[in-house]
Amino acid sequence: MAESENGSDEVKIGVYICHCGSNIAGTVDVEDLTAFAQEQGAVVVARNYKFLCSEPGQALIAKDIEELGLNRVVVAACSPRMHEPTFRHVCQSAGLNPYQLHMPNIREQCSWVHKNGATGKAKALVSAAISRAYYLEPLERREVLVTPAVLVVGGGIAGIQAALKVADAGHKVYLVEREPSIGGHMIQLDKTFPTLDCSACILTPRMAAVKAHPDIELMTYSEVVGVQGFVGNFRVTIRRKPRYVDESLCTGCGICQEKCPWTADSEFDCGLGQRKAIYTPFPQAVPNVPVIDPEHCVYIQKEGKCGACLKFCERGAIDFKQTEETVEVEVGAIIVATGYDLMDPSAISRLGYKRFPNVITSMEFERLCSATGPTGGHLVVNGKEPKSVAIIHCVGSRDQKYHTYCSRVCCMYGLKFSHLIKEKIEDAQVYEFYIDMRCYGKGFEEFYQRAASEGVTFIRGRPSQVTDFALNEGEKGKLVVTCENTLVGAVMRVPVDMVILCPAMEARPDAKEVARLFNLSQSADGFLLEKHAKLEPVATANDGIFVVGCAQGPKDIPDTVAQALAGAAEALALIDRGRVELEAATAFVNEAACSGCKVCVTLCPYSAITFSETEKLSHINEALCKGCGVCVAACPAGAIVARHFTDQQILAEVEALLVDARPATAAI
Amino acid sequence: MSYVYYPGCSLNGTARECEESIQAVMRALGVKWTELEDWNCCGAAVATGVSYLLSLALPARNLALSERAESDLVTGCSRCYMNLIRSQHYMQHNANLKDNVNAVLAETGVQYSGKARLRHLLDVIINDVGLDVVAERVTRPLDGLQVAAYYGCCQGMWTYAQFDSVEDPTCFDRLLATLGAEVVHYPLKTACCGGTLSMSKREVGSNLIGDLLLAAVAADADCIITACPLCMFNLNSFQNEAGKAKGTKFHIPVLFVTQLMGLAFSLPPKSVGLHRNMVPPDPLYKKIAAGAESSGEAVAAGPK
Amino acid sequence: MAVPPDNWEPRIVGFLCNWCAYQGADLAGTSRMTYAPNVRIVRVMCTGRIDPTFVLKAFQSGADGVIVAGCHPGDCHYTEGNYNTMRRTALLRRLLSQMGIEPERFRLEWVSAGEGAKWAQIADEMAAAIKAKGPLAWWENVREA
Amino acid sequence: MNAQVCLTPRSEPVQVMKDPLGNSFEFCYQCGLCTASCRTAYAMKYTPRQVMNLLQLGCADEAVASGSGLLCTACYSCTFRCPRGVAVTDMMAAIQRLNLARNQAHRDIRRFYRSFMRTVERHGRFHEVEFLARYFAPNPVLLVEEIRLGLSLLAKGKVNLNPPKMASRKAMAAMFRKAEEIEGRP
Repeated sequence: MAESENGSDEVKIGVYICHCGSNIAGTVDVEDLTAFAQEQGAVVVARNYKFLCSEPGQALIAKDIEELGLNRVVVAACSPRMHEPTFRHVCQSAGLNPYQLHMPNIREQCSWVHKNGATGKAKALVSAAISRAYYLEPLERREVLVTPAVLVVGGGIAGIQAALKVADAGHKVYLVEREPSIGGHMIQLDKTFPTLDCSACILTPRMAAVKAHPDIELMTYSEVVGVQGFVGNFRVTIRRKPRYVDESLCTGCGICQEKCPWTADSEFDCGLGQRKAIYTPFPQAVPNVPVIDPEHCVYIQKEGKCGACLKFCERGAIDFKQTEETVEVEVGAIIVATGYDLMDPSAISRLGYKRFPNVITSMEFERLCSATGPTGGHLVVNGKEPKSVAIIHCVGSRDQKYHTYCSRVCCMYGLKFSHLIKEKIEDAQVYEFYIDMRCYGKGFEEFYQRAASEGVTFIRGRPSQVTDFALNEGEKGKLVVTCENTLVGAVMRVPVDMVILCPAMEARPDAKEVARLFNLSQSADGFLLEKHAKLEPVATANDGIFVVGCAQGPKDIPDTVAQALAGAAEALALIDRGRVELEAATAFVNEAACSGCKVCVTLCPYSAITFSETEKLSHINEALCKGCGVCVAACPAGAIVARHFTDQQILAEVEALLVDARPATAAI
Repeated sequence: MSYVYYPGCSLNGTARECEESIQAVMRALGVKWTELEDWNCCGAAVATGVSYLLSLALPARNLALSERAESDLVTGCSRCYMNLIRSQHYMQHNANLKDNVNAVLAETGVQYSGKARLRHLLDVIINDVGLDVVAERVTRPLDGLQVAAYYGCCQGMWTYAQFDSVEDPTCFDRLLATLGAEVVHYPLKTACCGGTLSMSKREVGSNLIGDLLLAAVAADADCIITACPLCMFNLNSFQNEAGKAKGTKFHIPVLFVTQLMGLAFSLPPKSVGLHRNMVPPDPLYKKIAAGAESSGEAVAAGPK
Repeated sequence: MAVPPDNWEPRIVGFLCNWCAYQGADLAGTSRMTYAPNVRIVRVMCTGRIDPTFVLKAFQSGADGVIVAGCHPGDCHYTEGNYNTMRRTALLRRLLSQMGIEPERFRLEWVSAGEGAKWAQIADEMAAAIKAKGPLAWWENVREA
Repeated sequence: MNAQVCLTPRSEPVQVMKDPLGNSFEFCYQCGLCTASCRTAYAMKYTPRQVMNLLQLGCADEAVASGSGLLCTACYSCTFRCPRGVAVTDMMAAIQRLNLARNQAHRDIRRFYRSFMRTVERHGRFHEVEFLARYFAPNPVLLVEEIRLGLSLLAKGKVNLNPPKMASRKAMAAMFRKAEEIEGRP
């Protein structure tokens, strides 16, 4: 190979091939690969080692850099998304610019996915990496200050816990919640498994703490509509919907709700109860300030008719002139805790939801059980106390027609329901229709035993239908659940008074918009994707943005809280460091070649390119550039250069990737 | 829209009343079609028990013929429809299978390409002709007639998947309501009638048929309406056996959907084959006449 | 067309964006899905970075097929880089056909970070399709045309 | 314990059970939704779920011999509802096919299938009279059971005495032969 760019110092490449135990070496012939690498031009040394990411492995590379004067390093190992930071650090510590490293991926994209032909492919990948490495250039990373504030999106248990923890560390937190009150799904629950704590009793103190915390700015009835900037320096736009109630004047006395003559179904009670057109969703709402629902408020609908709330509010807090507001805040980190939804089981019509009034969802059951619920905690359906109840697990979960995954909480809350029913109606028969009882957590198996000892009947089988067709007198006037009792191998018909469905927890319908807004990925099931399933459970592909709680996947309260606190720790680590390194792989304009056509200016999604009318040249603001390279590919003059992804580097990589191809025909 | 009509074997024999009523009603609705030339048996419920390949090739031959005719292939038999669409579906998803089927078809000089468009009779009536046109043609609304709409199983699972909900189809209800009939809540509307088990495993078949009849009686239905000739045959022919299985006696008329449409269109009962029904539908005539009378009075009283 | 030797295996170059498709390919690995080893991946930050000359260079260097894979429309990490790719691809396709490179040899695909199985399927399909076509011999196609 | 139900897991050739679309019994997690959706399962020796399990265990012979497949009406409820996408109906058909091919079913039932297919092979279409003649001839007891139904059908003009006239009926037999040649029964 020829001399390097500046012609002064010779290119010296070191190639390191990782066995990754048997993960790579079991499929790829690492000795053969090493010999192959050794033969390539400019390669000074090629070695293989059992675990390059281990301390001795790292030392091996560092030693070679120092002793052999390597100025390029190729590490053929796992995905660069895994260990690029590790080996960049090795280079840096040995005095080599970290951008002089290239990592061909011979594990995730080679040894793990191919049975035959892995060695041949690895050779191509290594050859390409060597060629690319030849043209690599040192880059300088810049540092910027981090804004010491955190945005938490979503005010359920995850958002509340994360906000409190960050604020307790003395940092500013903006907590944004779409609904009129924080509390999320957890505040709707009656009891929590397996300890049977009253959900509201353990949550409301936390909600009050959020309200009282001097470092938390709570914005309910608000939504994030825009996110700009980058890790450490996000600028977030929040839309605040009009409450028509002045938060600073309202004392939460409740007279408006008492006097309002208009009602609507209560969302909080899953439509089982009613609320007024001016309402707080539930008595312990935080903030304890009502909102006016414009769809049901006659004053708004019919321009000025009614106005009962206006008349009775002594503080004059009702303000129909309020309009939507937009506020902007600056934060260094963002914690996304947007939660989940329960699947609507009417999609599985054979289970009778919405066809029979005594088929209800688990959340509806929670509200029926709750002392603050529509029946004051009395278990009544169709005006009667049910004497027999069927609890159907896995509704829409573990079913490839709906959701392939297990929702993780239904087994346990199903058991909790059994216990609660037995507690309220002593002689009630309770049937749990399950496929597998998954009681894996602390105290879970013990709770299972307890329910069994209370006389709950367990039937292993997925019911095919809930019907009102009676085959005999005993079934008349009942709902009949049919299933195969798979342990007996016989079809069973179980007549009951009430059926509780345990619907899948699913990603919210707007999860896609949330992903787009925060520039996150979704996994195949629709939930937001974490950076690494095991080691980066709350970080995301977008630095500085963390996802916690059920927005990432179904989980119970303890797991949600653990994630929330992990998210807080991540955010705090970022903020407390105070500085963040920026991507060095940005683009710049080679002014001599720029023709001033301005194509790049309109293409840049970050408005990082400006055009100087005086010079007739484009300029790239490197603080704003994120290195996507769209302008580079579009520039008709080839005047823009993408650092670390230059044309020269990529073309060299492509050519060497096909090192084993028959020589390109000279026919043309 | 041009159609070729595939009657299927049973409509030539045991389900002759279905065929007569289909032809009469479609004529009344102004639908023109020609019979698929040289059609063959789809394999019914039997071919799968003998040869997997034949169970796909037999229906595929009819699909291939319809491709040659460049028309939508319409069938009024649910089992035929199911076999046809199953064959189409499998060949679409497995090229190797399609090659094998075509190798078999080559023996009769046709090839299946994948272009065939298969339609169910109900789909044509509801979505092509339209319920508004059906409503216009109704001259004797079936006021006061309580009917159990029996969708049947293979229809529920395959047919309705094409133009209605699989688990909770409603197209039948809508059509019958258009005729003025009152559709009762019939919880077994998509339960299987047992198919050929009524012949090959009598005690099981009778039990299944018994449940269906029991549910219709419990729902106070005057008759059961079906769109499948095999269901029609089973529910009509084995009421005695079903009664024995359930410890009761059944005598409930079971009509093919186009027979009931014929009544609402004031077509002569014979023209829609009602004289051939194993359970004579006479009680229905009285009920319809009574309904017409009372509504006639209301009309007469109206303008004054 | 030249008859390929019995052991001939197509060489396919895949240009994958860092945020979706590359992660999807990684996921296929972590999930230990097995697929044809013919696709060799070049990582770019965004498919929007892919200059048509990269694709031409790949064919010129002996590739029998090229896949470009990025985030699904609307999901681009850089907002709309993949839309640029889409537009550019339309032109590129025309250019390729003029050069006698059959359309099956170039594919544009959307693979999200969660779609490991989809990536494996695409790689398999592409390998099978190119195997069926045989080695690229564009010069022959051009002459015939 | 009855020796018949002492099963030994072994890997029998179950390739024939595999669904052509790849939705095979391996995916089954034994939830029983197929059985619960099946109207004839109550009469089967092994319910559809148990059949899937037998196939998983490599005890296909037991599933085939049980005759459970003969009770499947091919209503497809199980297949459509299966949360794992298993083509249960096709697998029930496969054990039905094997059962008939191995002559394990009652001879009347075997004759029922054979008579039907033979009639279709000869005429291209079903012909009731010929079918009934083939089906009833060897066992007149059956005929006695069905005579009442037969007569009333006849009276209502619902039995077509003339054989169907299908133009390419000769080619149908060739089709049957070709199918057998390709798949090699069963």
